[in-house]
Amino acid sequence: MRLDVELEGFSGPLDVLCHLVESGGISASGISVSQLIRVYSEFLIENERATINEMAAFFSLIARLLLGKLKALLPPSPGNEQAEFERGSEAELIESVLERYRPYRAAAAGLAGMMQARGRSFTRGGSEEGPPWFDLGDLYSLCMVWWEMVRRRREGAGAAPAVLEEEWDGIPTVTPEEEQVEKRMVEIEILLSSKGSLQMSEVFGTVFSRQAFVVTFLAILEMARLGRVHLVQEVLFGDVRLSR
Amino acid sequence: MVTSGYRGENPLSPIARAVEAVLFVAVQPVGVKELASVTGSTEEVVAGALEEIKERYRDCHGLRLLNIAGGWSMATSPEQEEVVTLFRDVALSQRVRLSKAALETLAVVAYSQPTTRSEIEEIRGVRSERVLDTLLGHGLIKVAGRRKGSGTPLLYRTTDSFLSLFGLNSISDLPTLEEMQDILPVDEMSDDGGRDI
Amino acid sequence: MVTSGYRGENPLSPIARAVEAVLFVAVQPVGVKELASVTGSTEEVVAGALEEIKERYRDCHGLRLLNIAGGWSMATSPEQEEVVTLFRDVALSQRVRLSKAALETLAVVAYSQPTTRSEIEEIRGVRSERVLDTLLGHGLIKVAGRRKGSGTPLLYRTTDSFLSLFGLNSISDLPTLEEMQDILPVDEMSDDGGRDI
Repeated sequence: MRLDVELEGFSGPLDVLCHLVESGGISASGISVSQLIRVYSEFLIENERATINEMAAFFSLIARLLLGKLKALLPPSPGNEQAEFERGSEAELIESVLERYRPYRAAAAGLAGMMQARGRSFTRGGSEEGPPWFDLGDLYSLCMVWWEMVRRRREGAGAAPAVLEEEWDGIPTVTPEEEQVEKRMVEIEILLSSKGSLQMSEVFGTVFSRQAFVVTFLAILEMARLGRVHLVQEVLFGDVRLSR
Repeated sequence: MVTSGYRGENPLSPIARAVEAVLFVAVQPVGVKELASVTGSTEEVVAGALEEIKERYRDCHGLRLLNIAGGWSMATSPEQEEVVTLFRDVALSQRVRLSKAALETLAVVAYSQPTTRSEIEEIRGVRSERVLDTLLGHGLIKVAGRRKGSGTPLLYRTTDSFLSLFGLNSISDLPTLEEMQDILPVDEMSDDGGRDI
Repeated sequence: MVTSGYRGENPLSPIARAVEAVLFVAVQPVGVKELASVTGSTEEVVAGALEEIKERYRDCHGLRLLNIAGGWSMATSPEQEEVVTLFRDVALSQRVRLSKAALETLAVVAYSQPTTRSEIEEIRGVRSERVLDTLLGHGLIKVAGRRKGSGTPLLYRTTDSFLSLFGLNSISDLPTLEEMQDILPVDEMSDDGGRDI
């Protein structure tokens, strides 16, 4: 197996945060959330490559930091194990999160270097291409294989899997699924390139869950923002046409 | 053209030649113990033979001996990267890309193993479900039981494939987190990756 | 010109080293023409390099260069036959590694035993005759009678060595769907392997 490292973009909101601090946008000590949001907005304007997922992850992180701070300000409720965010300034909070994260960020970079160095030597054994080999004795691989097959079969049989309502548990769970919006954008692009133009109702015609609906909607908005699609509503309250 | 001297090369020792042949046919790294049992000699003798091959390859050949994932593997020398990549068989071989997020997650697992998803997410500040799925799918990490206590979350560990991919013999060979701080950040590394670790 | 002693070995010429690296990774014999084009040199130079490698291997190594099927191949030397055969036998018996297909089939047998070949094939969607043979050969599954009724097909079950390999006390200890929930891919994992994470 040969793997390449994808070095573009950011690995997550904390990576962005480190980048902002390092590029001098923010001083490492005394960061406030409002200052962070201002600098991040400026950064977004300059850096058009930032994806909607990155932005969502960033704001979700900020929201979680604030939530932690709020909880710390309130008297501790019995059974609340949120002792992690102790009373302290925003700056200390952000700094402690960054401090914990930084070594791993550097380690990831180090690993990339090691992988590249290792990737320069090739071993044999490439005679059999394709299927990965499993060491026997890995119980969880075996089980995953089985349940994957069960799931595939259930889907293949047409029985729609039960849609689970997402648990609403404060802010932490609302982080968007990584990639979903981008995946949907690609799908819409493909539809568009095959058909030329589309009606909004066609795009939503195949969407059944609330989550998929939101994702599709976000995808269309994001494509519009990037100028990859034009939205025209020809008749008041009529359908919206998507074209390039 | 080459006149004198050519015939005068020192042959590898008989044990080194046997070890070489075994490593050539092996698909995965082979441990010293196994090499000793197969060649009918002691682990010390095998260790000496490996050293002999290693030096000879380094000095004279387009090959290398690598000490990875608890064993020894024959591989092409890094200097031959270009020509080997050009060669179709290798160019055709499977290539998967690891994102920065995947590397970061791998770093957390590698340094804090065994670790749980929530610990990883705590450090990375972002949901890591999918990245973990992909790493599991590529066999770079594995589930290694559950943590006792509330929720009994799954524990993750790195695998031997992880070691092979990064050219490590064991997890203890990983540079410490402190040492990693001194390694260049990814963005500053050029594409030719002209660095050896 | 050539000083004697260990450090004085003559390195192979740069072209020979490149040819060596290519032949090492090649799965089939490689022709002189292709070697020339990959190394960016002429066929004459490559022929010289091959001669160089051939002599060196014959004099010093546990390897050989073979001229077969119109091309060149690296192989182990005939003197190493015994050790290589021994290694292959040992490696095959000790290190059972399963392909994805074998693992899938094993999973079906484990979870739905006793089961028949046609049931397995129905779940997997592909023919599974050979894979079943492999698993039987490794002693991971066994034939446990025949199903009554039409055709009386063979029934398969996992063996005790399956249990001990996976560290299970009994088949009822296999993780249930609920227990596996948190590591199963959340959403549809797209099946293209070559994607970014």
